Formats: sequence, C-alpha cells, structure tokens
Amino acid sequence: MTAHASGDKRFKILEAHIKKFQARQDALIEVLHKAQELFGYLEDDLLLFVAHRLKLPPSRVYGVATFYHFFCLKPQGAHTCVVCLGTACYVKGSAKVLAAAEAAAGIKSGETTPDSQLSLLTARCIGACAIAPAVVYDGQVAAKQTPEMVLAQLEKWREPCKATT
Amino acid sequence: MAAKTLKIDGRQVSAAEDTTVLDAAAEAGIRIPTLCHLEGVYDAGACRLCLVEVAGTAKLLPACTTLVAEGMEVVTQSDRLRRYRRMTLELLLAERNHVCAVCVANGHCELQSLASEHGIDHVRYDYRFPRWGVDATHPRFGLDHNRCILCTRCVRVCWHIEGAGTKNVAGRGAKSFIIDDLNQPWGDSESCTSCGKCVLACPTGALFDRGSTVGEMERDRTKLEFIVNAREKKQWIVSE
Amino acid sequence: MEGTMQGDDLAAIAEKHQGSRRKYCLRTCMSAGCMSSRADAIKKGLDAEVKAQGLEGEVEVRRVGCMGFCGLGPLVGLDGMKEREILFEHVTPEDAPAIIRAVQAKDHGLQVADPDHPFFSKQMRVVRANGGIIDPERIEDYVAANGYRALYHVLTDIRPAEVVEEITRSGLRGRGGAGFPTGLKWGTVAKSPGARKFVVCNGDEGDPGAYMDRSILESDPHLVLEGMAIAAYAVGADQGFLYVRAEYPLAISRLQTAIRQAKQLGLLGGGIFETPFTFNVDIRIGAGAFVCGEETALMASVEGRRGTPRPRPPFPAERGLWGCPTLINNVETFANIVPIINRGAAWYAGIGTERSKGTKVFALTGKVQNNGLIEVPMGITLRQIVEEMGGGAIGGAKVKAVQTGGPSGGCIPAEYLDTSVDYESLTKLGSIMGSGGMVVMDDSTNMVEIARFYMDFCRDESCGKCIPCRAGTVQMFELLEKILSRKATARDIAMLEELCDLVKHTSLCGLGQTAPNPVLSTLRFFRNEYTELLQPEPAGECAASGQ
Amino acid sequence: MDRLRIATAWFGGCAGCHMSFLDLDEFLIELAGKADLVFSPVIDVKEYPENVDVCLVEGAICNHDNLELLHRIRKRTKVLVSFGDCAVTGNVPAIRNQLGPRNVENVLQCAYIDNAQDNPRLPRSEGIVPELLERVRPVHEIVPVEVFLPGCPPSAGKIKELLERVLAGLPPRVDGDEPRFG
Repeated sequence: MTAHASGDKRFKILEAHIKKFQARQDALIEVLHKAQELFGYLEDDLLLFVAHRLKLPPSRVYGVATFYHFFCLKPQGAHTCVVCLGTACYVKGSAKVLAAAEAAAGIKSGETTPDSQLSLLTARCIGACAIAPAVVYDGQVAAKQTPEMVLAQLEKWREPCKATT
Repeated sequence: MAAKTLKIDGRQVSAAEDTTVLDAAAEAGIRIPTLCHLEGVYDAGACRLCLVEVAGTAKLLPACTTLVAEGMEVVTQSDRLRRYRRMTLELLLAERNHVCAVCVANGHCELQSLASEHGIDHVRYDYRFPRWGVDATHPRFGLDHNRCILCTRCVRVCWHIEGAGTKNVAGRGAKSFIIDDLNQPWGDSESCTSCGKCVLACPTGALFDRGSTVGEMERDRTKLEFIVNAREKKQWIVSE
Repeated sequence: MEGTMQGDDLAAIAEKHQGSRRKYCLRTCMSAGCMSSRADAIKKGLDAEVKAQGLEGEVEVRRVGCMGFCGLGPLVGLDGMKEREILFEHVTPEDAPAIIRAVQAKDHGLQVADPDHPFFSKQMRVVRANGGIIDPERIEDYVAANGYRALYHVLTDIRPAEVVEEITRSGLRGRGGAGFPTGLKWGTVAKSPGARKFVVCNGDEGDPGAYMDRSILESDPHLVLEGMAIAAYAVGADQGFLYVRAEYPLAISRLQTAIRQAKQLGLLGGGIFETPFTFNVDIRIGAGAFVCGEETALMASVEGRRGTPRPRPPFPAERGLWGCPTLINNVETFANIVPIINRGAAWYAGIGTERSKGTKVFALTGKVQNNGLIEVPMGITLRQIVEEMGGGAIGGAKVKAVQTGGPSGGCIPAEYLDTSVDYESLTKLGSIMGSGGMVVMDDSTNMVEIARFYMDFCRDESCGKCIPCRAGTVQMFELLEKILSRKATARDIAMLEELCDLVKHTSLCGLGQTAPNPVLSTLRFFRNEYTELLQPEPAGECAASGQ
Repeated sequence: MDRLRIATAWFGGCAGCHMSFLDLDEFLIELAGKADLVFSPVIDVKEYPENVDVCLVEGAICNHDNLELLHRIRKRTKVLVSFGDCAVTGNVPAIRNQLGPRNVENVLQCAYIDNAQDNPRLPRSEGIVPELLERVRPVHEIVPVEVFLPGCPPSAGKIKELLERVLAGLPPRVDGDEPRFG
C-alpha cells in the first residue's frame, strides 16, 4: 500500500516518522513538525493524513495546528524574514526594522508577497537578546540589524529573481 | 465514602468527599453563577464566574473544580465576587456581537439572564465588533460565531457524551473559534452524527435549530443529563 | 547498542580524554548568538590555520558553548598561555592567522577582553561552570569535567529520600520564575502514589528578553540530563521529557546528540551503573506558545494537545502527565542539581540570602553597555549588575528602569537599583525574579509604550480558555492604545486599574494572573507618564455618570 | 413646584422605544398634567431647548447630525437617559461596525452597490443627508449618561417607574426588575 494516493514520496517519509513514534496520539505535535518540515506548510489534505494515521479526529489535529504559532496552514514564500520582537530587540528598535521590511515588501507581518517570494514574520523572542535587534533570514540569525540592513537583504533576494524574469 | 462538613455562606453543609463546592452549594440551595459548567460533562473551570472565596486561601477558587474539604469555609457572594462576575460578563458582552434583540435565544440565554441578574444595564468596555460568520450549511442546525462565548460546552458534549469529536476549538486567544472537523462547513462534516447535543448544550444563541426565529430557541437540558445518567450509571431517570 | 557503565569507567573516560588534550586550546563559542556572526566559519578558519601551520599536535580548536559576554561576540578563548587565558572579542574568520600568532606569543593586534572586568569578576559560575569551557557535543568533555559523577554517587550511595532531603536542605527554589521550593516539590512527587511517574524539564523559555535556558542547553546539555536523572531517581520516575522551544534549533540538536551519547554509554536507559534504575528521556519540541511555560499547559502540549492550562489543584505533582505524578522543573533548576550533589547542600545554602539560595543566571540586555549572560549570587544588588557589570546605559544615557520577569514581571525604577536580587525583594517592588530576563531601559524609553508592548504580547499569547485573560487583555491593550493616542481620560485609567485587578485575581493560570504586572508596575512608578497623556473628562452639566 | 421639562430624542433606532413610551397610555395624561414635553419627534419643535430636566435618548449615534444634537442635549439636560438597546449597546444599527475599518465606504458599498436590485449608485446629496460616522456608538461612549434603560424596547412599565420617580423628585433610577437587554 502506498502511503498516500498522490504517490508523493514525502508521505512515505512522514509515515516512517509516525511509525517511529508507534503512531502514538501524543506525538501529534512532533508529527506536525515533521510534516511541515517536509511540505513547507500544513494543508488540509496533509492534516487529514496525519489525523487518519494517528487515529485522531480531524478537529483535534486542526485545533492543535492552529493553536501553535509555529505551524502555518498556508504556503510560505521562497524566502522567510523573521523579525524578532522580543523585549531586548524591541527596546533597541526592532519595530523600525519591521516597519522598514513591511514597507519594502508591501506586505504586513504574517503575510507572503503575491509572487510567493517572501514571507514576512515576527517572533516573540528567539533568545538572541545580546545581539539585538535580531532578524532571522531563511533560518540564519543576523545580529544588530538596522532598517538599512534588512532592506539590503530583501534587495539581495529580489535580484536573482529579477535576473531570471 | 467519607462525608465532609463545611460552611458555605455561613451555613453548615455536609457533602461526600469527592463532591465539588458547586454541587455541595447547589445541594444546600445556594446557587453559584456558572456559564461553562454543564451537568454531565467534565468541568473546564474556564468562565471564572463560579469563583468563590475560601478561608485560608489567597486565591479565588472555581467552585466547579474545587472539591469540598473538612472545615472549609466558602463565601459565594461578596461585593468583590459580584464585581468580578459583573466585569467578566461585561467583557463577554463586548467581545463578540451579542445583539439580544434579534437573537434566537432572546429570553432563553444564559448570558443574557446572568447579565440581568448582575444588574448590568450597560457595558463600559469598548464593543469589539469583530467580524465572525454564520455556518448554516448543516441541514438541521446553525452556528453563529457572533454569539459564541467559547465556553466549550459543545466541544465537551461532542467528545465526551456523543464521542464523535466533531467539534473543537481552533486558533487561540480572542481569535479562538469553534470548528467542525478540519474547519470545514458543518454540513460537510463526516464525523458529525447530527445528534444535536451541542445545540442542547449551548448557553447562548450560537448554536441553534434552523428555522427558529427571535426568541424561539429554547433547549431542554434535562435531555443531556438523561443521556449521561443512562450511559454512565445505567439509570434512566425521566424528569417530571 | 547501549553500554553498561560503572564508576571506574567514568574515570577511565575522563583520563583518556585528558590524555588527548593539547598544550593550547582555542575555545570557539558556537552558541546561537555567536553563530549568527559566522562562528562556524571562524572555527573552520582556525582549524585550517592550525593545519597549515602544522600545529595539530599543540593546538586544539574546540567548539564550546556560551561564554556569556555575547555582546562582544563572536568570542574565542585561548588557554595554555604562560600568564592567563586570552579572550578575543569581535572575532572574524579572517582573524585566524592573527589568533595563531597569539598562540605563538607573537604580536596579534586583535581586540582582547579584560578578564578582570567586573562583568567577569563579579560572576559566580555554578550552573554555567562548563559553559564556554567544554564541547557540548562531546560527552567525554563533560565526563572529564567530573560529569555523571553525581548520578553515580546518588545511585550507588544514597537512598531517594535522602536525595530529596539534600535538595530541600540546599534551599534551592524553582528557577522558572515563581520560586517554589524545589525540595518540597520533589518530596510531593516522591510521596504521591502512582504506578508510573514522570519528570519534565521545562525548556519553554518564552519570556522575551531571556535566553539563559537556551544557553545552558546549548552549552552544557548533559548537566541538565544528569540533573533530570537524579530527580527521576529521587521521585521514582523512569521517563523524562525535555520540552524545548522550536525557536531553539541548536539547543534541540545538541540535546539530541547528548541523549544519543548518554544512551550509548549507558548513562540513560535501563540499569544505569548496574543498578535497577532505568531512565529514558524524550525531547518534545514546542511550537510557539508562551502559555506552554505554565506547567499544566506544558503537560497538555507534551501529551500532544492544545496547550491550554487547567485549574490546579490537582497539582502535577499529584496528577500530571496522563494522570500520573509528574515533576516539572525548569532547565536552570535541573542544572543546579549536580553542583548541589557534588558539593553538598550546606555549601549551596551558604550562597545567597536567607530565603534565596544559590546563584541565578540572568540575561542582561537592552540599553546597557555590556550585553550578555551572567551568573551571580542571589543577594547581589541590581546596581552592581547594571552599573558595574553592565557598565550602565549605552552612550552616557541614564538608566531609567530595569525590567525583570518579562511579561509577568515589572519595571523597577532606577531609584531602587540598590535592591537585593532575591525572590522576595523583587516581588515587593511589583516585579518578580522570573526566569532571568533583565532588560535595561534608558531615559529615552516611554514606559506606557513598554506597558503596551507587554500587553500586546499577553493578548497575543493568551490561550483563550478563560474569559478574564482572553477578553481582559484585549480591553487593557485597547485602553493603553487609547492613552498613547492621547484620547483617554482619567476614567480610562480607573478602568485600566480595575481590569488589572480582575485579570490578576480571576484568570485561570499564571499567564493571566501576572499579565497586568507590567501595567501595574509602570502605573506605580511612572504614573506621571500616563497622566501626561490624558484628556480632561468630557463636559456634561450633570457630570456624575450613573453606575 | 415648577413643571418638569421633559424631552425625547430619536437617533439611529426604529422608534420602537418611542412606541413603548406611547404605550404609557393614560399615564401620558397624568404626565401632561405635571410636565411639558419640550422636544420630541412626536411634537413639532426644531431646536433643542435649554434647561431640560430629563431627556430620553433613543437610538445609537450613527451620523454627524446625531453627534451634534447629542452634545447639545448633554449640555442642556440634567438627566440624560440612554433609552433602549440601540442607545445603550448600539444594537442593530451598530451591526455595520463589523464591516471593519473604512466602515462608511464599506457599508454604502454593501447597501447601495452590492445589494442593489437596480440602478446601483451611491447616494450623494451634500448638506441634506448627514454624513455617517466611521463607527456607530452607544450614547455613553460619547457623553456621560445618568440612567440606562436597556430593552428592545424597554417596557412601558419601566419608563413609567422612571418618570414617576423623577416627578416625585426622587433620584432618577429604575429599581423594580433587573435590567435586561433584548
């Protein structure tokens, strides 16, 4: 039996991960982490797959997936920019960094640009307080960011895609 | 089972040891206001209306989840408690869109009655006017999120009496809302058995029988108790 | 394959490891802070340079955890020199040749930190003793630093009740914020009847402006594992869960490594040190919910459910995970266990104040000269921390307030800087010890904005279960917005205070119960900043409004 | 004793509260014997007078006209009664607030364009039709209120109780039943 009717191999990997937890229902959050890692975001079909494999009601899976901010139910952009809004970053001007990023990208935090190139997010504190304000670009923490620096990074991401179009 | 003797509002009360303060008070004819409590399902301790003062405890305790203890002294009515209850109700009235005048539950709504009981003649907080929808896809029932107070009674009856697990809370904080299955239209739910227990459980007009108009949504809550007694205690008690 | 281990084996590992040491050691900080400034490239550069110079036999380039002075990062320490260690600051990958020159006692021209700086000299490193010294990804390094000795000692020489007794005598209190006596908690779990018991390490360090636990987990993961194992033995548990935030990927990967290595050596698993004691640890990764720092919410999350709290009692010590007695302690609390066992409760109780024993790790951040992690004895004053160790506010500005305890704490104004840092003194000032965030604010900070910042946080992080927290934080946030936009009147302040009272006293869990603290403390100490923004009451012939 | 000067005002509401007022039946005759109705939609007075003792304000505050008159009423009235659910809570008129920011634009679009059966067009007659407020508000969010009389509508009995107390020179309030929305 294939893991999923679509034949998508990622379902097979996910299924192996579920087996590692003996399909225990209390592993739901770990399974969702893996699912998001594999697929980038949690679409309904995927949530339903998880629900069936863990023998949980879909409402439980959806309730959990929407409770935790880390999970996203919509596709993310090719690049992600996470501005930390923890206290240390805040008192050192992260709000200005975020405002600059929002203005440059033309989206609000939590949104993805229409061309799916960039998702702009905020974090409650990534624990990089001594190097505040911190921004995470595609998973890499960058220290002591200024509006100019965030703009430069966004511009850098934009360039290669300009080149291809 | 050992009995405990305690004082509630100055009255000597005795109750079996695993009785909640709420039940012990009710037994003694003392009514403590509640919203999320529902006979037959486990308590969430979420609405905070049944908070009582217990001598020797600095914190206020929810009567619905606090067990009686020997020598306990409970106060269920005080100026402070009344003020807190009033404010809590005001917060609820301001949170979503409770337009009693055009609500199916007008006159049969626990939120409306409690507000009335607590002398709320206006709400001091900013009405939030959030935008919530109505799910009218189920052939027999409707869900109006505008009137929902997130007491989770519907969720608890769906899981623990019916066992279907159709309903749950999604999101969090003020953005929490009741869902069916994967947040899909109720009418499309595969797990819903259309048993209607959630509608019976709802304290406001959020869940209703389709076709009811203003003020028509009365519920017979004794049915839920009847089912729970039948299922758990194998006793079929028909209320007179 | 899991090995079996005896006390002698530990010594053998340590000895063998010592033998492999080189004359010089370049300790490269590879904690999340320095990693953001290409610490991995620095290590690679050093490795390459050592190789190029043919110094492999003399110089070890070691990956280490957090050295503390993160504001000066990336940091590289050099041991083995004639005099004392050298600490290079603001290192770049291009500095590798210069650092090797320093090893050769040649002129290097690099920026070097002063080891006599109060930032270092006023510290007392108990929990962070290994931080920045050992390689967190090599269990041998930990064993060589006397690791797993305490567990061996406990398992082979002491009865569980005596362990609890020892922890009680030490006076250790929970480092997660509330300061509940650890020994008492352990005792309750130990006495609670249950077929199974669990130990949970709360690594859901959610306070914005705090990263002590991240640093401990990244720098010395075995210290926490060993502390958990000792706790499990003391209370009779066989399974542990380490709940870590998803925001800390490095901590998670190091813990995974640590658990794997400990299992391989037989320090976790069945029959540890050939005793009947069995202990396994699973990592549970949080998914971004501040409320999961609350213990009942954390348990719900460990069980794979929505992280909503439930009323206590019953306390987790009696009925926790899956209804079983469960011990929940914070990362730093567990990190204190090994030093207490190794050096004795009396030694530990000798540090700190009458009621707050031992040391506390703080993340000193914000508008302060010297940013970083510090470990100080309880009872030190805020002034010593902020002015001496921290060097005061940046750029000659004046320190206005120190925020402790994050969204559950308060802002302590500069005139109280002589306050002793202990649980009771901070509570008296309307703040709390909290998990260890200490954010310095200078005179350019608008305190009403800070209150709004925290209320925004609480509003966003409220789980939504209980009404006062869910709806009250929203209304408080709106009132603060109204005040900041200069549309509020004195009556709005009264409403705000009334809501603080409600939310504090009627919310279900600690998140709601402490959410008003930043507002209350700024109203208490900086009330004028609020009143300056107020409008006069709207005129009416009959001004008295009916209530 | 001087005759009491009573007024009623009608803002965004269905006039049902005024109907309930008219349901006072013969008490209206008794009232007329002791008080003057100096301003009301049921009499033809254009300007809100000075020195009003009691004013029953029905309806939510929806437009600039409402706002202006409410402020005038407040200035010239001793006891302002927020009369009925629309005045007290915003009620049905305030449902439009759910349409969110740029509310006026949205509500007009919704009413005159999206749901128009024919000739979709925004009404425009400056100076004649008052401009809508961005947000419909209950009365007490704008001016201080002495008495709240919720209900949709408040019963004639409650109105009577209040007016009787005022006529007898007692502090204005409603004891009797518990207040009730809806």
